[in-house]
Amino acid sequence: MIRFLLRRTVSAVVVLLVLAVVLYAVFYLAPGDPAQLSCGPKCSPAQLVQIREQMGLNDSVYVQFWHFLQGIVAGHDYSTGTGTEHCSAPCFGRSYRTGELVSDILVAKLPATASLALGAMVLWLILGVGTGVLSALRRGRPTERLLTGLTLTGTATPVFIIGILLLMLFCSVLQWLPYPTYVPFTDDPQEWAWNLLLPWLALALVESAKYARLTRSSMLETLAEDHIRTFRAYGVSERAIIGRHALRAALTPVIALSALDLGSMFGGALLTESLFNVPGLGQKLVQSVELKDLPVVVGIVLVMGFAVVIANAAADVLYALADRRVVLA
Amino acid sequence: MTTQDLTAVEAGAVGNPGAPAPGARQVWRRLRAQRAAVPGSAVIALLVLVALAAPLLSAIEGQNTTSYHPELVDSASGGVPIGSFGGISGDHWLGVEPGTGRDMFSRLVHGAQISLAVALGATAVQILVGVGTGLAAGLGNRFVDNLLSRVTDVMITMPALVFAIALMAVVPDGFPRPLLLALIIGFVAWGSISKLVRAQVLSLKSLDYVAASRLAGSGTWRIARRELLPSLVAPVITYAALLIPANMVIESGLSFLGIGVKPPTPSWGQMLSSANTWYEADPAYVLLPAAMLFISVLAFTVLADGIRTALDPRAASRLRVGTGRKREGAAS
Amino acid sequence: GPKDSAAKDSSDAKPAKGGTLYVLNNQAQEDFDPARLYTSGGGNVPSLVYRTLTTRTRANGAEGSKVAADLATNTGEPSKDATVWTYHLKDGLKYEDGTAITTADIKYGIERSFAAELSGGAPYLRDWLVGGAAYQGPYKDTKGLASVETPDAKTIVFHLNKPEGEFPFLATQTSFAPVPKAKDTGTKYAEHPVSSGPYKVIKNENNGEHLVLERNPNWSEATDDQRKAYPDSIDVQAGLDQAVINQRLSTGSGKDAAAVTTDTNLGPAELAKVTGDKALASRVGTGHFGYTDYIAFNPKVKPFDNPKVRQAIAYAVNRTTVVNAVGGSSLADQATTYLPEQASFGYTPYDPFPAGKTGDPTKAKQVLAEAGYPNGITVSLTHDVTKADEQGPEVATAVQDALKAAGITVKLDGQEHKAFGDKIHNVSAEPGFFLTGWGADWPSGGPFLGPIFDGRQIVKDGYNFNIAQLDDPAVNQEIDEINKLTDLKAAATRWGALDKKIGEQAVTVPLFHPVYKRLFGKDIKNVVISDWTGVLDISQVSVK
Amino acid sequence: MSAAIDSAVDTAAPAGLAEPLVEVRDLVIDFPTASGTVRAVDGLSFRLEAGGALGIVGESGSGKSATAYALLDLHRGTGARTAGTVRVAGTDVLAADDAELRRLRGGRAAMVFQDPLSSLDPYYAIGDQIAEVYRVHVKATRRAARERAVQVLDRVGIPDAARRSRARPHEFSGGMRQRALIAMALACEPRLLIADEPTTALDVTVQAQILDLLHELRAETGMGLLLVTHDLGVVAGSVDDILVMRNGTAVERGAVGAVLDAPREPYTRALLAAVPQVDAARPVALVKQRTAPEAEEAPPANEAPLLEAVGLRREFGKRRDTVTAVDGVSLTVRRGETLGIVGESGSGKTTLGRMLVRLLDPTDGELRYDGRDIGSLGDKALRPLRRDLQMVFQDPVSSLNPRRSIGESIADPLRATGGMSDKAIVERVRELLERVGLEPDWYHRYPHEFSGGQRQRVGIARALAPSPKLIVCDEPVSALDVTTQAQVVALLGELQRDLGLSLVFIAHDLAVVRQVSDRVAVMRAGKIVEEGPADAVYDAPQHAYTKGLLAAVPVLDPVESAARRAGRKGLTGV
Ligand SMILES: Nc1ncnc2c1ncn2[C@@H]1O[C@H](COP(=O)(O)OP(=O)(O)OP(=O)(O)O)[C@@H](O)[C@H]1O
Ligand SMILES: Nc1ncnc2c1ncn2[C@@H]1O[C@H](COP(=O)(O)OP(=O)(O)OP(=O)(O)O)[C@@H](O)[C@H]1O
Ligand SMILES: [Mg+2]
Ligand SMILES: [Mg+2]
Repeated sequence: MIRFLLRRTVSAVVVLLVLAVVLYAVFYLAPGDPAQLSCGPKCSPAQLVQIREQMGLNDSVYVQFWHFLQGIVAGHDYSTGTGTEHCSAPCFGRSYRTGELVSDILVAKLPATASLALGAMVLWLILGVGTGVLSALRRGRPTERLLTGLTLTGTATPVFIIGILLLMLFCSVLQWLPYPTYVPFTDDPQEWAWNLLLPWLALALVESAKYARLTRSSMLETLAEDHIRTFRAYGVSERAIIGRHALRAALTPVIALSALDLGSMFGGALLTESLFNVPGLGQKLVQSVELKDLPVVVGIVLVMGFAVVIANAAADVLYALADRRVVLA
Repeated sequence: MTTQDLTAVEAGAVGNPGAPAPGARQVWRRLRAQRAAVPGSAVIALLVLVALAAPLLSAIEGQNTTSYHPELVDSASGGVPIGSFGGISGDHWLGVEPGTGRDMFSRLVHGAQISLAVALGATAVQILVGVGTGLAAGLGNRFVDNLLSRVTDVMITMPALVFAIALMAVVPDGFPRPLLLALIIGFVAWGSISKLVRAQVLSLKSLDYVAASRLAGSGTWRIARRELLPSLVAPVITYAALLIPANMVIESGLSFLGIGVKPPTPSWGQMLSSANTWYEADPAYVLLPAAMLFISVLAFTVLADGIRTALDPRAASRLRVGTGRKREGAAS
Repeated sequence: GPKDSAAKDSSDAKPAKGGTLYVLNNQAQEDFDPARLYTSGGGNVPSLVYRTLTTRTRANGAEGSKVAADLATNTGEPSKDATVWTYHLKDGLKYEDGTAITTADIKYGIERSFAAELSGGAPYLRDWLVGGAAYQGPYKDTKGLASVETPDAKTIVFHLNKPEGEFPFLATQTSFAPVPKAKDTGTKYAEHPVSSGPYKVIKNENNGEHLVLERNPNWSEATDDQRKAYPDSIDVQAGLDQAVINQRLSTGSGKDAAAVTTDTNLGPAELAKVTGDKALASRVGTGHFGYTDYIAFNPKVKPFDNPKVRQAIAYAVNRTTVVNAVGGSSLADQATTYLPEQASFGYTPYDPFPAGKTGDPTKAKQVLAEAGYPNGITVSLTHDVTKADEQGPEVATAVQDALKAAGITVKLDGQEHKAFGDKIHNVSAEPGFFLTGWGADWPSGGPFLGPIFDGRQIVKDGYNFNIAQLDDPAVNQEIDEINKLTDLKAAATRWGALDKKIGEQAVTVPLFHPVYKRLFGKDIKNVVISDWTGVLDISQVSVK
Repeated sequence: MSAAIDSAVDTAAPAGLAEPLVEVRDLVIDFPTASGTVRAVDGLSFRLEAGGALGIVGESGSGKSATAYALLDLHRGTGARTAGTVRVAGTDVLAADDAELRRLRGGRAAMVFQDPLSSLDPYYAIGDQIAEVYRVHVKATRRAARERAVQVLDRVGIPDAARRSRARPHEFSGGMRQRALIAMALACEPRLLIADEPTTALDVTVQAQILDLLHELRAETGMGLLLVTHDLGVVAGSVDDILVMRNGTAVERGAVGAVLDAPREPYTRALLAAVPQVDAARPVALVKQRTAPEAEEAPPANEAPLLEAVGLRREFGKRRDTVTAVDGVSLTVRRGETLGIVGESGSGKTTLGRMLVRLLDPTDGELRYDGRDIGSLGDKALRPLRRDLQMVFQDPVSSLNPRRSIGESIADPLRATGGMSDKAIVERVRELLERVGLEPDWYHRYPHEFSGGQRQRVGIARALAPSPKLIVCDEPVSALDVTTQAQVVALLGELQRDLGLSLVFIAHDLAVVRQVSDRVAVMRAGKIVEEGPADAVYDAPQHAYTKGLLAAVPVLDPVESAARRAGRKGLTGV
């Protein structure tokens, strides 16, 4: 286990480093002058020179990249003019445009993204596993065909279409819900949930289809296995077989997959965030890419990469915990 | 199975490598036997036809995608189309776009071109890159395998949309957009197919017939070509069939975020993104591209599902009691 | 002239003190440091916290485009040639902590705006003050800027390197706000700036995404005749989607009844709804901010070096489709002049290439033939890819469609927002034919025509705004002459004449002036919309 | 202990004592498939008296399992169609409703399946699984059920049952798993135990233990036994009556001694004849034929061996997880001789075989071919040698590429060496096909069009194609049924005689190895424990392990079988 974690850590660091290099290279190649971004449009050439100096843009790419890595590992001190400000260890630098510390941006945007991802996951697990079990139970009957059709439709619908339709239905036609605005949990838990309901639903409807199919197919697979035959041959009822044996087997991949999905949801729900105006990492990323705000982009993508790498490891651990036969390697 | 393979398994693409290959005719027969695959294919055929004949269809209607019709919209009210359901009329079969008054029918049928071309192009790139790297990783030595697997991990790890957005921002503007989209989507989303191919290669590699081929004196390349590639066709096709609708969704997602094809080229995602605020004032503007996209993606998904079932040897023999002898551990 | 700014109160009741005003915004107040703020006239929210030497007059319409004294006793005392400007502070001016405001603090605030750490503010001080170009700010250069003198705590004198009759306009910007040196925390100052205005900052979360302001007890109405400060507190929530803002304002339930927005227009889709609803329509404020969107040419690029080609395009443009592309006639007025249609800018109506409301392709074809292109031409139009942008794809395609009828085939060259800006403002990369727009930093012809058409302002190695790269000695000289005038009315007339003169050269094709249509909540009283900002002034609003 | 079991069991006895435990009349089972209906069982009738033991034997696909499943109507709900009457312990199985059927299943009649690993739920502790089944039939608390589970596990000989009952199936060895399944069957004291090939997946020694256990339990509890197997040796010592099946019908039935001694039907006779006998010396025919042409020039003992391994080792895995599959094996293969290698599952036979043809790199040790060290040659350097060393694989399914015609597969080695025209290659392949007893025109057929035995012939033809000097046969017949097995063994002998090949013949089946080998090596845990001329090893084994192995081999004679069982008691009782 320790060895596994160690190896995972090393490979995670490698993956993240590769990611950082790639992003850095990509954006270094991109047209646009960060100093200009920082200074604003009506900036004089003399001022630009000063700002370039201040931002360290006169160093070579390698030096800049090295400083960037140093910041992540050891933190960085910035001059505030009147003194210095310490940006503690995982320091991704500061936004070219607003001068904010990227870490502050990340901390500020994470709650919204986390709220979106976690809530959606709960919902999609309930919906997905429920549908999957039901359609496995009712296999061969009209219910199953209906559910299969529904999940197929779910997988085929882009999240922004579901999103727009939900908005149309609940906010415009029925007017049951306000047009969603993110309210932090700490401000008002009820409003938080109420406003996130639609984005959760949109994500959950799309994702749950995948889970329903996974649950159903792994249940059916399990039901065709020899050990199920054993329990049938010993008079165990079909309900108990499905509830105890088939579901148990089906949950393993479901749990592992949801860990993965949760990971990529951390910043991956770009469309949902921008459609429902959830001020999370994804939305910030899209904005920052447009503005070529390199430190923010790299910061967010690294955090996302980190989340996914953690999720990958978590999925493997969960898998191994759920299924003792799996050896971690 | 590790979690890495989950997606492939979930996609149902991991078949039994030792199983006999169903012939093309057999697959077609099995495909036809499926309830949804036939209408799915029909819709796709129709879609392809519409895409190919888009200029002709617009010409029949007597409109084009770019002409503004200021007289058909109410300028003082934000440019909402005059008339019911988005201004449907004999001249404009599906109404006009708010603000500009451009013809919706023309834009929708031309949008099909983009959707299809990008999705298919991207899939081709994904297959090429994915199969290439997957084979290399599966057959290469430890170092090659480790390197490629790490790279693949990164590719799988990062949500495709994020990567695509970042890349789109960097490419010079002169590049033809649909081609660029196909390339970028192709290059960011080949990870899973590569993993699938690698896993397949690894499991095929342990089969006795590959050992036999080695004994026959075949080199790595010969083994890859003769023994492995033919067995990879079925899972790769199955997976590719799933990739097409996924790519369609990515393309529309990029266009939705405003970084897809450039105006005035019409694309469904782009139309949806402009229509996003119009759902109260002009629902038709939202519903038409949404419906087109939805139906196309659904049709491809249904077909992919059908192909998967048709190619899956397990599906052919669902009722099995589990007989026959095999010595436990014989294959260890 | 502009149609009347519809600034009617939603009720007749007298405004009263108390309550909380909610501001629902799209853009966060990311720059809140007075040194980094660029906004014309000091901005809506910042001017509640920062008082400046002068400020804009808080009045409806054209009256609101004048300068008024703020911290200073008057709008400034110029020397004869307008190169030295002297200000005296009013009595009894205090910060939120009760300490007195001195001219040294104003000087320090100005010096801060030169620091590289606090970049982002307007460039005028740097250009105008003697020694400004070389000054590096108080953190690097503690000696200070000699051209700003403070002979005593109540007097401040500015020495300019050229005559600037419009200095009082400049003095409205937040770089003229006092910053007590002892309280300066550099880049962190924006988190808690020391207020000199009617409100102090209680909360500044996520870099201006959520601001809470409360009444500053040390501000006195007696020293400030511009700000009304009716509400007890102001809560600014930013980062909201524009559709959300409009929907919340139109529903107006709960706290939203006392809400306004300072940055979000009604979108076209929402307008369609509002026009059909009387009650809602009465809660829409219409404003005009001095802004012009136009087609720009780089006459160094073929075939735009040929004035006839530019003229043909001017004839061919269909301003109706262009206006529709940005939301229709309620959100934009067709423009044929470069200067906005407001007296303060010196608006003088003219149309050198009359083509009616929908363009004149026949005339355009004819001019094009005269230019030597009887069979039409193919050109490429550069624009911003950001959707629903005034320089965005919608406008570009409208232009493309209109020019087609005149035999001009337009290829669209969409650029990412940032790349677009970088490209058009770079002399060596500047495309020949593109969309752009300009808004003045204060309502006068000077900042409208100067940066754009002054040949000496062509920047070769930085951001260039003289896009037409026009370097006409006659124009340059006239600009200098007008800048010397301290009689702003006289200046305005001459700016108008200059505009017409430049317009005839067809280096731009004006398209439209945007119009602001903004909803406000049911409980909002005392709505004031000036022609300076075009938006409802939250320093005047009452919620009781 | 039996008192406790009694009290727990459902004692509703059928009214008439005369009623048999199992009565099957005119059983017909059809499987509808895509390519038409398969009739697996066709009008089968038989009965089994209470406490009796019936063996059902027959070759693969004869309908044995289908019949066994019908006794508990496990076909219900799978789409298979059953007709006829099946009465088990007083229940009309095919007509019973679901609830009644559930009471029968596991309660009065329990089943033990072939593959012990996949027959248990991998996610739950074994004790819990047994307890679960127990609670379906007996009203008991969770705790009582767990105690019962421990009790039956103890009964089937799981050491430290209380602790081991908390283990999951993968922590058990194959034999223990099979014991656990039998324990599950015992939990509710059924009156009938149906065992479908309960030992096929196990090694001979473990097989003997399981069969002994079943025997004991029968004697102790008086339950009836229905034993389904393809192995005549297994039935010989375990049942009273025997039913021989073929194509879904009964070919012959009777007392086990009678049928095995004097089979009436030709099919039964053929079946019996094909069974290799471990205690019979190598069939004279085979020996003679092979040695005859070479007798004069009999290889001198000091002639340099064709292949020689010295201290061959192979490890798998890294660091702590290292498995030493082959642990210092030294052996020689002379020209024209057959070396048999026997050993139980996991003893390292395959690993050794693959190293001999250099499909695997040895971790350590030397391998000399024709005096030349080939143990450390790289892939490229090996290529010219490849044609001399060939292999026939165990699994006829996975050893042929399903996507290539068999002709192409056989032609592979010929093409790889190059230098032959296409026409010559095809000609040679046709020749080879004929040589191994297949139609030359089947060149273009695909593997799935062949039976197991035919595929194995294709595999042999492929190995022969490059005219090798040595062929390693890794369990070439263990996937085949006895009749086919005999044919393939005969073919190999014939080829060796004709072509003067050297063979290394690997198998776990002692009898088969004896039939073909000149010399035999016995492997255990990666080492060779005993080696020598075949007859010497079999008739006078020196090593205790070899002795145990030989004692565990089932024999066809019921009397002899009983004697051996008694003998084993002494051997394993330690
Ligand atoms: N689910 C099924 N679908 C179609 N055919 C089947 C099915 N199960 C069994 N069969 C066919 O029925 C016949 C009898 O099968 P059965 O499993 O009873 O054979 P068996 O005697 O047990 O063979 P083995 O020794 O290989 O276990 C075979 O031809 C088999 O192919
Ligand atoms: N590729 C491998 N990786 C790890 N362990 C292996 C590998 N191949 C074989 N082993 C292990 O080596 C040991 C010997 O395996 P091998 O296959 O040689 O046995 P065998 O005697 O052929 O058994 P069987 O009769 O079951 O075929 C076993 O414990 C097996 O688990
Ligand atoms: Mg069977
Ligand atoms: Mg083996």
